[in-house]
Amino acid sequence: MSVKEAQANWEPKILVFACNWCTYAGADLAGLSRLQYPPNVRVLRVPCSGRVNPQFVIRAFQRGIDGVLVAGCHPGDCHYVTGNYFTRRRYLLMQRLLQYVGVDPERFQARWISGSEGPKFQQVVKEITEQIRAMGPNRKLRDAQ
Amino acid sequence: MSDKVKKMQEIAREILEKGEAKVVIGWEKGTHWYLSPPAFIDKPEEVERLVWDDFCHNNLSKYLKDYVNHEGKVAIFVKGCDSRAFNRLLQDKQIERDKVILIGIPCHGLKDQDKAKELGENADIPKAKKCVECRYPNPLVYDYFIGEEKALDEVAAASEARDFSDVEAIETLSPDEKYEFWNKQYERCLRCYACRNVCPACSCRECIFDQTRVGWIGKANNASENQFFALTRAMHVAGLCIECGECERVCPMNIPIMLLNKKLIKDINLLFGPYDAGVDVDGKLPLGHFDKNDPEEFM
Amino acid sequence: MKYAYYPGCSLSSTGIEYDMSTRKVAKALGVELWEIPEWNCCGASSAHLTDHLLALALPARNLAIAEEQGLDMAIPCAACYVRTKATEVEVKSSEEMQKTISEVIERKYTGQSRARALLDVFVNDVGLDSINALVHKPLKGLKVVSYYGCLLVRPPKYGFDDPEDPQSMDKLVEALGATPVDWAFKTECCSGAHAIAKSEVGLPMIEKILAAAKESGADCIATACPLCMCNLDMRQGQAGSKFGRSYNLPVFYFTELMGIALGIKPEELGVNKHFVDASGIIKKLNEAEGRRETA
Amino acid sequence: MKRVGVFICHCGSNIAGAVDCEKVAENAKSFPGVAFSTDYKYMCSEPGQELIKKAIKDHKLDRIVVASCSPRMHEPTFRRCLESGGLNAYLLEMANIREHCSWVHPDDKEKATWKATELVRMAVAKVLKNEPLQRSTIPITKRALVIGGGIAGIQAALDIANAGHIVDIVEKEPSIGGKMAQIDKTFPTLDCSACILTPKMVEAANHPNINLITYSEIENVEGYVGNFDVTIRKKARSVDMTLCTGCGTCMQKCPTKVPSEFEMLMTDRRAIYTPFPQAIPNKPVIDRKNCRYFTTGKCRVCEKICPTKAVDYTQEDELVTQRYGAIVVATGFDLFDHSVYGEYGYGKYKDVITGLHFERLINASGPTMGKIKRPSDGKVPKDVVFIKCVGSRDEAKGKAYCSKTCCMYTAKHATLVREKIKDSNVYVFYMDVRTPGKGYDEFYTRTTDQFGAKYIRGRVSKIYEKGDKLIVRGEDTLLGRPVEVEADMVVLATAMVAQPDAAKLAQMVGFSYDQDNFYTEAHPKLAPVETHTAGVFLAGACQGPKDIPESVAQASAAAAKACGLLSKEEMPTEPIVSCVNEAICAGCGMCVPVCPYKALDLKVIQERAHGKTITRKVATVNSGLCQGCGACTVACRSAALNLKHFTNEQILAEVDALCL
Repeated sequence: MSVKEAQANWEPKILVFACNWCTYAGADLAGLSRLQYPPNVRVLRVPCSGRVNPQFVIRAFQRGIDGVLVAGCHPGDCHYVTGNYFTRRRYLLMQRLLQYVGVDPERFQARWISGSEGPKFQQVVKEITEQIRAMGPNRKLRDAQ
Repeated sequence: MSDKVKKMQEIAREILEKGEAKVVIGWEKGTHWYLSPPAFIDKPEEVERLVWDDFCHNNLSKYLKDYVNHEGKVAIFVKGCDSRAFNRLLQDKQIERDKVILIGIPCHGLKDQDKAKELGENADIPKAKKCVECRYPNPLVYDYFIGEEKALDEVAAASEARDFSDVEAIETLSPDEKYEFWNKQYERCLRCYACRNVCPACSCRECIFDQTRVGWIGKANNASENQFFALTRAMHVAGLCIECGECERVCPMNIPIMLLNKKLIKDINLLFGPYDAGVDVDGKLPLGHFDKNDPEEFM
Repeated sequence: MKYAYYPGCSLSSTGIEYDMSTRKVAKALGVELWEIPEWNCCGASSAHLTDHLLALALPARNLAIAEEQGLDMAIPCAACYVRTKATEVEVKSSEEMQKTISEVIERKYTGQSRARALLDVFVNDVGLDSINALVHKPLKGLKVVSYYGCLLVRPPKYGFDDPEDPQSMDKLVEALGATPVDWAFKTECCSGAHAIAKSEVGLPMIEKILAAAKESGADCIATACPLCMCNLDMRQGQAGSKFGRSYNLPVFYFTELMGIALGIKPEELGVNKHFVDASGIIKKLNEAEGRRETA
Repeated sequence: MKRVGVFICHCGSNIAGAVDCEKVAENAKSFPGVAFSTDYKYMCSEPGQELIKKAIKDHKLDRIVVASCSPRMHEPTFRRCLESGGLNAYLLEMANIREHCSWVHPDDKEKATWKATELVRMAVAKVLKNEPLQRSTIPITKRALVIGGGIAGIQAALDIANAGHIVDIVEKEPSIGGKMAQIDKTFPTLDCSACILTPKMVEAANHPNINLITYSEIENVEGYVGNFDVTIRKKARSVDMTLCTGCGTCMQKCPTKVPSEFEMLMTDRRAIYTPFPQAIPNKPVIDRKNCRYFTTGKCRVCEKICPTKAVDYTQEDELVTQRYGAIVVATGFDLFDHSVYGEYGYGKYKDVITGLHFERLINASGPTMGKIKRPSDGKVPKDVVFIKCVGSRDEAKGKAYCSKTCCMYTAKHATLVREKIKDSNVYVFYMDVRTPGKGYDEFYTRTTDQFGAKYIRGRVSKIYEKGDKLIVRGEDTLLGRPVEVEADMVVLATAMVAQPDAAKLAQMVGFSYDQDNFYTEAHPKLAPVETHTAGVFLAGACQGPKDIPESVAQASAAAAKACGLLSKEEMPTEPIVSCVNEAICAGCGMCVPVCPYKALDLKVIQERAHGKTITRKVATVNSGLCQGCGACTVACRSAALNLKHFTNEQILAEVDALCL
């Protein structure tokens, strides 16, 4: 495959860190309701959004992910009572820090998606995929290949 | 010899003679006139090595970690920033308050070592950047105090308001410009970890950057791995950085590390309310608690 | 103590005695009032019924001038105060609004200069103790009901005092030596402009306030708003005759009562400009003082 | 060498319709560590599971990846399958290629197959780092604690006790009974509150399985489900319970009068007192803040007069620690303080009272012997105004929520006024009338139609005194005009709010509460009496405004949950918990405050370093308390904390595998 061809065939890869109790269930509901969305997202199941270490996010960018979404229960609904409040604090900072070093804001996002919000899951991943497709492959923070 | 230096030596001598502490950590004159490295004095007759001048930059509190398992007390001199560092380590339970004798010394603001080297001894050497921006020139905690209590107010009045203009300058760049700026900085990083070693907010026994077993970071010294290091280090000191600027001073490649730290400080203050690390020992850490009414941007 | 002084339109016409007494009293208390040069109308009700931005921009210009001088604004009129405060609060709460307004008025206003009610300035900045210390002629035996009107302490988020049961004017008249009388109509509506346009609505509202003041046993009413003054003083006869009653209740601006207590001549305060004759009260106060002096 | 088996399920055509399952199975063969890979029509079916078990044996597989539906669906099924195939259940990973793939990408088989392959690759990468985990069990202490001795607490205790378990009721007041004891009649039947409550109080007191611990508060709670160690502060009663016969002589002779809290301060009690005549236990306590002896050092009248010498001024607070298997929290509610409402007079008008005052006024054992007399001058009021939603549904000054019970008790009050004072007029200002519940709307209809209470839809803007009348001014929004009522008495239906110390108790026991300090149930629909903390259950109004029938129903539900727990000897624990690498842990303690379950703590360890024995602090995880959220692992900068089954290494491996 030529370089040009590789570029033409490029498909964005988006990693979703989803908490088991809300967002993962929301993604299941999207499936159950047959809500279609682009096949570019990969859901990585964690118990709680509070489990998502910012280092995982940077690692994903290093390894060539084009976009990362961290998603969990809405504030107040955390299965583990308070986990997502810590997620919120941590990623409010992380988001700003990533933008400060030049990562485009679309590349890293955080959302609250509950177990009943299948349509929201569909809509969010659709939006992110479209945004990232328009931007092209991510080169920032990336390992030299 | 200034009165302050005399007083310093006097207190140090007294402490050593009475056996209140086994060692006194202060500063002494180094190889060059613009260097005042740390001095570790354990004999009363050596107290004359101690100095206090425009170049006593080293934040001494971090050295206390080396004495945790020593018997007896350690005495150290603390400037405003050293005292915040002390509080920080106390907060992280890395040291014990009653094993340390603190000798507070209000700081008038130190001079820029690099400029000093460049301009020569007789020039008018500007203050170090961290000192221009310093808002805590006075030691926050001490057992002995050098100088007049009145000096506290005078020095405090001299401190200037917090300045984030350098951070703001970067914030206004486009994403690509920002990336280019930081990429250039971190391409140079040697990953010597001097910034980490000197940092009073870094108190881990084994840093994740040394954990090759888990493989948090690759061995390759390239911009990608270096930025993983830079961003992770910044997140790890978020809410803990006491703005002593030691990381930046010790960086052999002159990477503006404080620009990352200050960005986080700025955002913490903006998002979660005013907070200065190392001031209130019993207070909650910004990332150690939350408020149900924190800003909501993830809906 | 220095403030940018914003008299507003009423204080140069129907409420002139409010202006006269304010200036005299401020001088006596050592408060410097710097009248905002070329001040403009606060917009009153007309502006905020027309356009929200206009209503915010009008007072913003006055605030901007005060801010250039690094001064807070002292505002006697309750309506001017509320309009100006509204601007200050909105500018403070939204950077975007601050930008928009600064663009409209072509001056910079950042919310630094605060809108302050004159009553608030006297009670909380000058302080009751300092005022009390300067009282020459205590208003001994004078029973006063304090009438704050509907605007001065509302909405609650602007207020410097309790919105349902304000106390500052009561405490002030007490500091002047008078007896504050508690009543339930402190923040009742005086009917505003209804008394002019729809007297069948307005006059009963005025009448209720006057009746309650009379029933409380007060000798007079103290107020902090030129429109309230108009309704309670100028229309007292009209309201009374409509219901076949005569109240004869003098109404004072609180600044006038302060002036009298500080020993300033009533004429210099404009007390002789009232519709309901206040000379009886002045006379009684003088007599009482005469007795005290001879005793 | 690890040997992974990969099993791709077709789920009939559910997966196979959109994903080329054979190709995925084929692709998986090349992934590192994969020793066997196949596909099958229904992996969860009996033959499917047999296929897995056989492959484990034939191919010596030691880890399994099943690519099928959501793990939320069949993870337990396949874990059991692994166990019966001889593998540890936690050596399973699942790739969700149905809900997350075939069902959402039905039209692009190529891309769906690509995605399914990647999901399997992630699962393989993760499973290579899985460790076998062992479920352990914890013993269960067969004793329950009920906090709060109101109707909910009493009911819960009786139900648990009748099931054969020992129950302790801890009540902070000198008597059990709670708010229900103050109420006169109950809606919609108008039967007497005391007549239905007091027998239950007596039953609780006499029950061989129930211990009443009154005048006591919870001091500290440690431990976890099955094993809560609770420290209870028994406040000094100054009366020896074993000697006192409850004769009441002391209460007659005590010279100090104190406004009675039970009577809403409308009459006096003594400094040595029982809150009300039917109190249980019916033995007095000395209110030391007001007692003449304790304040001045002189008096001792009660001591002299007591025939059994039960009065003991030297008693001190006693702390006792007891272990419980389950806790039912039934701490009830408090009433909103209406003094924030300036328009209703900031609480300074004597004849503006609350509904609970009114209950005492109409109660035959109350301060007026059940005759409705207004507090200011004892006159019988003719015109009575009721205002509903005082503090409820008012975000500006009160609470955003509806207090649920006020519509009904106001209707009850209106009926009772009309019944007792024949020539009275009753006006009720309301926003809405909400009467869902058996017989409730019928009751309300009778109040208006039969008893002639006048309901006015609108808010009251002002109350002020005029002579001996209260002028109530408001708006009738149905007529669109102002109304003014000259009233003799105004009764405010004040909101039900959480107890002032509700948050403190929740923090102590370790469960969550909402912005109004009401306790949060684990799930609003499916777990309404559980908390997020295993072994702690909720009953009554501490969870949110409730009337008596609801509180009782919830109490029985909580009791059933507690009994379910106590009926077992031991319970299994989930092994997905955090663990500490003590060699790395610096003991900074940053993990401690982020744990919602108080599972983390610091402990001191000894070790040898440089030829000396030194001590240092390290974090420790209580695996009984840990629920496996992993928040601590992120708070730990040196990664000394790790979450089993979701380790840093596993997640990094997944990320890396995805990016290949």
